[in-house]
Amino acid sequence: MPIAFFLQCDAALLVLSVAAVLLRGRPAVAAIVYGGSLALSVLLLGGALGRLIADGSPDGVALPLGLPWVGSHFRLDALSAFFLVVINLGSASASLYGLGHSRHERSQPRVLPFFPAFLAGMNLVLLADDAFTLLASWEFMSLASWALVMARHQQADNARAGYVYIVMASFGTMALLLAFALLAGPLGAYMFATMRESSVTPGVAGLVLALVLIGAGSKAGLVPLHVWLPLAHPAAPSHVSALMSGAMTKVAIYAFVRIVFDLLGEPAWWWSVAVLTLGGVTAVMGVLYALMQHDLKRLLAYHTVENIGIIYIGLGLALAFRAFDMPAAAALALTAGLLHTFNHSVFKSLLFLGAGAVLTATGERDMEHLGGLIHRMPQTAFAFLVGCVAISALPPFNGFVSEWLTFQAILVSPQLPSWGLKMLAPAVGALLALSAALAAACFIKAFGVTFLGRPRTIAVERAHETDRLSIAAMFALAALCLIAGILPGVFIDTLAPVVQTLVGDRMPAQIGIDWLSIVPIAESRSSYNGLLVFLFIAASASLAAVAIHRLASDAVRTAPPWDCGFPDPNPTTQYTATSFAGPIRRVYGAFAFQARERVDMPAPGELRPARLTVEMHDLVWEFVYDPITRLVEFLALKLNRLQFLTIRQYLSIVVGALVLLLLVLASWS
Amino acid sequence: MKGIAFDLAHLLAGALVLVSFMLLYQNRLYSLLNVFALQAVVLTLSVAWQAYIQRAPHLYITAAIALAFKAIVIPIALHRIIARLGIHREVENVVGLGPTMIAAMALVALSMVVMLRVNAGADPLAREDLAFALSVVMLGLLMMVTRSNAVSQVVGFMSLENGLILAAAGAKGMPLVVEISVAFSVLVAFIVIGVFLFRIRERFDTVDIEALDRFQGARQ
Amino acid sequence: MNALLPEGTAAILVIPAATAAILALTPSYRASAPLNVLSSFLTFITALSLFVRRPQTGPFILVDDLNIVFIVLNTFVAFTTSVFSASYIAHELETGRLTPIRLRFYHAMYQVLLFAMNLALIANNIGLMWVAVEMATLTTVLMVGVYRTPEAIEAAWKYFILGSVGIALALFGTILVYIAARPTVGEGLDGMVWSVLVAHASAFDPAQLNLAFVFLMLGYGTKVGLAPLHAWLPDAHAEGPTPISAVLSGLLLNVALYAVLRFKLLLDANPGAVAPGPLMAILGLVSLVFAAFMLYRRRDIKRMFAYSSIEHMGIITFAFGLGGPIANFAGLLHMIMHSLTKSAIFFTVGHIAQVKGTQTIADIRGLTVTHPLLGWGLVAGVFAIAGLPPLGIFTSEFLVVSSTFARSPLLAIPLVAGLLIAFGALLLRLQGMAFGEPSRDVAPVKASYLPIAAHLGLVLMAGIYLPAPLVVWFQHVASLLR
Amino acid sequence: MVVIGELAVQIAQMLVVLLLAPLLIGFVRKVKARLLRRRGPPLLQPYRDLVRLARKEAVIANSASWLFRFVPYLVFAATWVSASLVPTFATGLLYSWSADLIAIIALLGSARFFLALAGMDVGTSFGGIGSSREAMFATLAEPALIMIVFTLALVAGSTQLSTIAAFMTSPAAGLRVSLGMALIALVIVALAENARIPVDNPATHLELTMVHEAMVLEYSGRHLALLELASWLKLLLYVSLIACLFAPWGIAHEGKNFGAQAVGVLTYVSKLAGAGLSLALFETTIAKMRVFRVPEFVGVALMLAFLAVLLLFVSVSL
Repeated sequence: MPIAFFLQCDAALLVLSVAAVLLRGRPAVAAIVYGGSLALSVLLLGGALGRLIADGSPDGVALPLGLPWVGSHFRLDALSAFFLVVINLGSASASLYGLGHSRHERSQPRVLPFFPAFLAGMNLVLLADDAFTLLASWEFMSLASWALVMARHQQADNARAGYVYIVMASFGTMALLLAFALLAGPLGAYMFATMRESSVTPGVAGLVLALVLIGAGSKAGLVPLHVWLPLAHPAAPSHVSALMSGAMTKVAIYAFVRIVFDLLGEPAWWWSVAVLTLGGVTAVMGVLYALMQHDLKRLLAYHTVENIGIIYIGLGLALAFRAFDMPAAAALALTAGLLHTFNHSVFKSLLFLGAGAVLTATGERDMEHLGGLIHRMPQTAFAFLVGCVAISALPPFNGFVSEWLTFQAILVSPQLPSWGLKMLAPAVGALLALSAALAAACFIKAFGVTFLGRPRTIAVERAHETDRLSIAAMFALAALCLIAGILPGVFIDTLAPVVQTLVGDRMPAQIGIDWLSIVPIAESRSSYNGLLVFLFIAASASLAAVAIHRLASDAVRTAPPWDCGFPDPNPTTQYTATSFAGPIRRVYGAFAFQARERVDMPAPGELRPARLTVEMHDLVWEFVYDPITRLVEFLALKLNRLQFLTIRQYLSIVVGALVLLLLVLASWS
Repeated sequence: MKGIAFDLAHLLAGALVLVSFMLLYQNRLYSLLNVFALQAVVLTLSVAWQAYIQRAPHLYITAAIALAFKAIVIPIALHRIIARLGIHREVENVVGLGPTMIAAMALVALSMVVMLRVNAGADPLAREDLAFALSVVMLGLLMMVTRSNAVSQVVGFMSLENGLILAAAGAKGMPLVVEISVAFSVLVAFIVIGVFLFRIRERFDTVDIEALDRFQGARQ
Repeated sequence: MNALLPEGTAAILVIPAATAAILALTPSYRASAPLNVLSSFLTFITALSLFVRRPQTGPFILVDDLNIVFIVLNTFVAFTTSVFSASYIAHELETGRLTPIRLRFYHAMYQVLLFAMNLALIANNIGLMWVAVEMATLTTVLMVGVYRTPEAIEAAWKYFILGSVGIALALFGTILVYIAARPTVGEGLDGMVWSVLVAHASAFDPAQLNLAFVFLMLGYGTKVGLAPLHAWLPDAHAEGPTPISAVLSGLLLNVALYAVLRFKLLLDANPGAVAPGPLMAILGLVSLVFAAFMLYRRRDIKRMFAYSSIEHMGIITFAFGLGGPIANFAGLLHMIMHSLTKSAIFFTVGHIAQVKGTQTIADIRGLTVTHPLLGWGLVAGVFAIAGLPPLGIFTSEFLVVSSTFARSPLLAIPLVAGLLIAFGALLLRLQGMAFGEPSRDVAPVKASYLPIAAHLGLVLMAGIYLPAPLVVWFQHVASLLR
Repeated sequence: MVVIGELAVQIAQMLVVLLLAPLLIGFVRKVKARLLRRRGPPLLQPYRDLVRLARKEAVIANSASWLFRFVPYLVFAATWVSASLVPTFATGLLYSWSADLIAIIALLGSARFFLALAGMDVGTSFGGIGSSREAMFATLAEPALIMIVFTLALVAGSTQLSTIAAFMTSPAAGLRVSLGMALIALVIVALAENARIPVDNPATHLELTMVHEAMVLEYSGRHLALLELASWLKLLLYVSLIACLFAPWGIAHEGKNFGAQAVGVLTYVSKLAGAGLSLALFETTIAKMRVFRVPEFVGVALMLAFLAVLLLFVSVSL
């Protein structure tokens, strides 16, 4: 597929959003918009896949748009193709879900126009080949998603979320702009092609890296720039949340990879230190935040932060290996990072769609009001369960594969000559393992409290299974989770051209290996075969089942729960999300959130109830953002006095300025 | 002829600066107006002298305007305004007299320094003239800033303008001086009318004291 | 006559002047509004004709690549504003805020203002330019005070006093320029003809030029609204009728800036003189940062956008002060985009204030719910002014910021900080006004969406696609500006 | 022919672990009873329990979902597969490459994941207690395990169990501080993971202290049987893991003749006996901890394992 095809698809998406405005109020508009976006995303997905597999040489096109004397350049290479696949997979499933969802919610005047625009924006970022085009589409993407976040603007929280989001977004854009300014130089060579040729001094390169970490990191949700993410992602309609978490954060990853691996030239070793540290901290902090949530969608949003951290760990390792010229290892690490990018977009979209189904069915996002949904919405529950297992990095699903690869990459790190990295890599590995374990705990909580147990509110008892199309979208993603988990070799080989272009080497071809197992470095060193593990488990489980049902009894009797002899019919006696996370809060919360528990135990004979209060602090807000806002407010207040001076005072300012300038002039030369 | 021409022009310009100092020194409104009228007369003389030595008849017009307008019409108008609006008669300084004088000295010194940096290539007459003109301008500004009384601020503005006219007249063969002086007289007239119309009793700052109190709050 | 007033330019001066006279005599205000629109339109057309038939340079009139941009922009915005003003004024009459007699005065003054601004733009004679600017000041003072409310009168008064002092300083600067020029150019008219001056500028006495520029910068800078000389601007915008706010922000500030640019060129031509760039850059940055902070505590919607004008004039002045092909190009583009956007915003705001019966931001809520067109118009306008793509200002800010950071990173820090702070303030207020639970309306209004649409459409187009000839033109002008 | 042989070994392995697991638990119980001067149940009691449980009808709480009935088979299968991938009496298992040590840990992780879900399925407070505490312990135990794997992998240059075992028997292994720490960490983790004293008491149903038992509280009949067997398999797995990693002596290597295999089996059984004995001794001499002391206990393991990794870079083999 030539690049023109992709651009035409994006143009069609923009047309679609205009049409959504013109046709507003018509009953059919939702179907048109979502159907159109579905078709276009599928087309884009197919085209990108074709490019990725056929490994066509990159081709570009320049349109006389944007910056006059530069024009706006577009280019499609393996990297863009891969990320196009990721994005459009997400958008296709989101559109499908939206198509189904529009039956529940007919008129979405504040969603429909911006949905295709958002898709177009993301696609354009991936195709852009000069700084201006990239930043313009980047900011356009942010704007469209902001509008979607503000779709339910009547709730004050959403408005606040939207505000924080757009301010952080423009902050990030500004950082990226500065980074590009450094790369382009004073003559304004904004084209990526020229940036690739030109080289910058190490100091400048370091500055660029820092700026890119801020710019792309604020969009991706690196701690401490993540604060907008858990506010904004849940505020949007669920399929948009899926897109924002599943796709938009990946666009940010793309920007990072494009600039740091492609444009910036040879890395210095300490870059990887920065990236690895940020990644590790982000992974653990993200999942710890998530554990403290009982809003389902916010929990998922915080898990996005965690997974972004994991991805950055992979990228950081790749940088380290590249800095010391170990292309094979770099290829392994980069493959791990990119594969996790793909995996995360799949299962995070799935999870958000599931949460959306729950939200539509019950009108509840708060897990404390849910429970027992597995009986009311079995299919959603099943799909969501698959997502939970996958994101918890458990075999035989896809999440495990990418984390396993990351571990393998870490196990190569002792060959690095730098002692700092020798020590840092295992530490980061520990953080990665910790975050994986915590994620498992968190999703036991998420699934257990939401879908298992007994219903906690009437709303849940009235809930019913969501529509077919949404189910279809979820199951497609769930199937993908399993396939990517048991046939990872295929995906690794698909990634080969991308990795090849970026670090100059690729992982050994996996398809040829017998039994379709994956071998990152050498057979004797490590190997994993998801397919076989899956078959083994299936086989032995069914074997056990058959054996027992045949040889022993298969009689079943249902009865009230035993519960140590004191069953309590009241559903509020179940473990809640908060109580489930209690022990973990006691272990980790003390240092992560300065969590303090206060037990107020009345004296014997007193009638008031005992009370346990927990207070937690979001340190990032308190130590980074509050001071900044306070400073701005303070200065604004102080300067505001200048609004109330009398004319005479204003005149004296003018005279003062005049005298000052005259003095300067008098003391000149 | 050259010598006397130069000296007389110099003398008149210097006199203008002196009168500006006198203006700053006044603390009675009526006397302030009288002094201002005096300054206008001096200005008229110096412009007329310039017209004579530059052989530039149109400058006589400017001189005439200055005389008629600034030395006669405006002071009378202001007298009436003071009487009509019952503005109390003494000028209250924001800054004490002493500091004002010191500031005035400093400003004059500054304008001298600035002007003398101008290389001597420029013809000395213009140069000296300009130095005095700048001083007058600065003193006028100083007056507007240090006096918190509408009329005295108007006077300050007008003496500033006197400085400008002086400079314009001193600039040999400068075109459009008449037009400019006319335009300026219009400006001044506007201000005076404004003072009268809007009943600006005390200060430029407000049209009406109560009004000011009322929307300090809304003024955000 | 011909040497004095070449034919092409005669029209753009004569039409407004004549119309002003007619309007002053027309008693019926029904006729006057359309007449106002008509003559503004004709002026715009004649201004366009300057592209094809460029009059030769005379002692008083100069039309070159630089000021054609200004003239065309000026007349165009004046035209669209007159269209907006028609519908705006009609509503003001219904509500009785304006009486027919004042309206007569208003329309006449509108044309006089147009005349004065055009004159200032095409004047080749710096004295003439000064007279024109002074005239424009006086007219706008009268128009700001047209409502006769205490607030309006006080605002007008403030504007008047500060403006007069600024004008006076500018005049002193002008005289100084003449004196500096006299030894080389000789006495008489030539000593004030800009084209002659710039030709000989290299031979002038640098010290006098420096001194002159100080006065001119402060004098005309007051009119540009640069901090700390800005004090008149917010109140004048807030209290006057909204069309005038639009004209002030969209045009008058540009005219003053144009004057500053002319003298900047004069100094640039002289090797001995201090480079005017740094002074402009510093004043620009100060205005930008200061205005950004001032945006936060505004309660009056028009005053807020007035401060945003200060901010953007700061950016433009900074860009021109920075100099160089990219920055100058960005400055020009930014100036045009700002004029179009800000006037469009004021059009929207004018109608919003009429609908809600207040200018207090806190009382304006949920516009996108009750008035989709006005609400989303405001959103689009603020996005444009905040420099978000795909709207034009993004392009110029992209160029300014990137070239600044690449050339002198330290200057970029306050620049970026100011931009972000202003962005935060604008979006904060915007969200409050455009979204949330709507507040009640007081009066229905027959808004004229055409000017808004036209301006924002142009801004959008500029953000996506700039026609090649225009770009070449701008690059040429940018090279003129050093 | 070779493949047949390896296949035979693999199948033998799977059966061996399946058969020996109850025996090990029976042995531990017996020894503990003896140490307490009781006669204790017969050695084969666990087999009888299994059969009896399997014969009973399963009673399922009426608020339970399909997951509740599905979990026991899954848990059992996962545990069994992972147990059968750990070399017991012979390395070079046919399918050992299908999952390395990390994958085995992850498999156990999935088993735990589903067991915890099952604990929450019925919607009783006790199930919740068990699941949340199990999850909390796991968050410390799993990183510790991964760190142990790092230590071994960095020493042996592989995460493949057979390779590591082979390396450990070779003289290159030597005696290292890191390995010692890793061993201690692994033992602690094993105690925690298998719900042994001092972390949990398999023999009690005292509500406030139980963890593992709380999760399976609602289970009965064949489901309970499977879960019990799974937990016994897990114990065996850990024992054989420790054995093949830190005491790989006598283990039969690839392509060895039948004799070697026989020796391997014998040594393996004796290792099991030793492990059971020491476990029993340990459990009788120590008291159970309060629940919130456990994190500190397991945290020690994590710390040790991490130190072990770092020390690898500074310490040379003695």
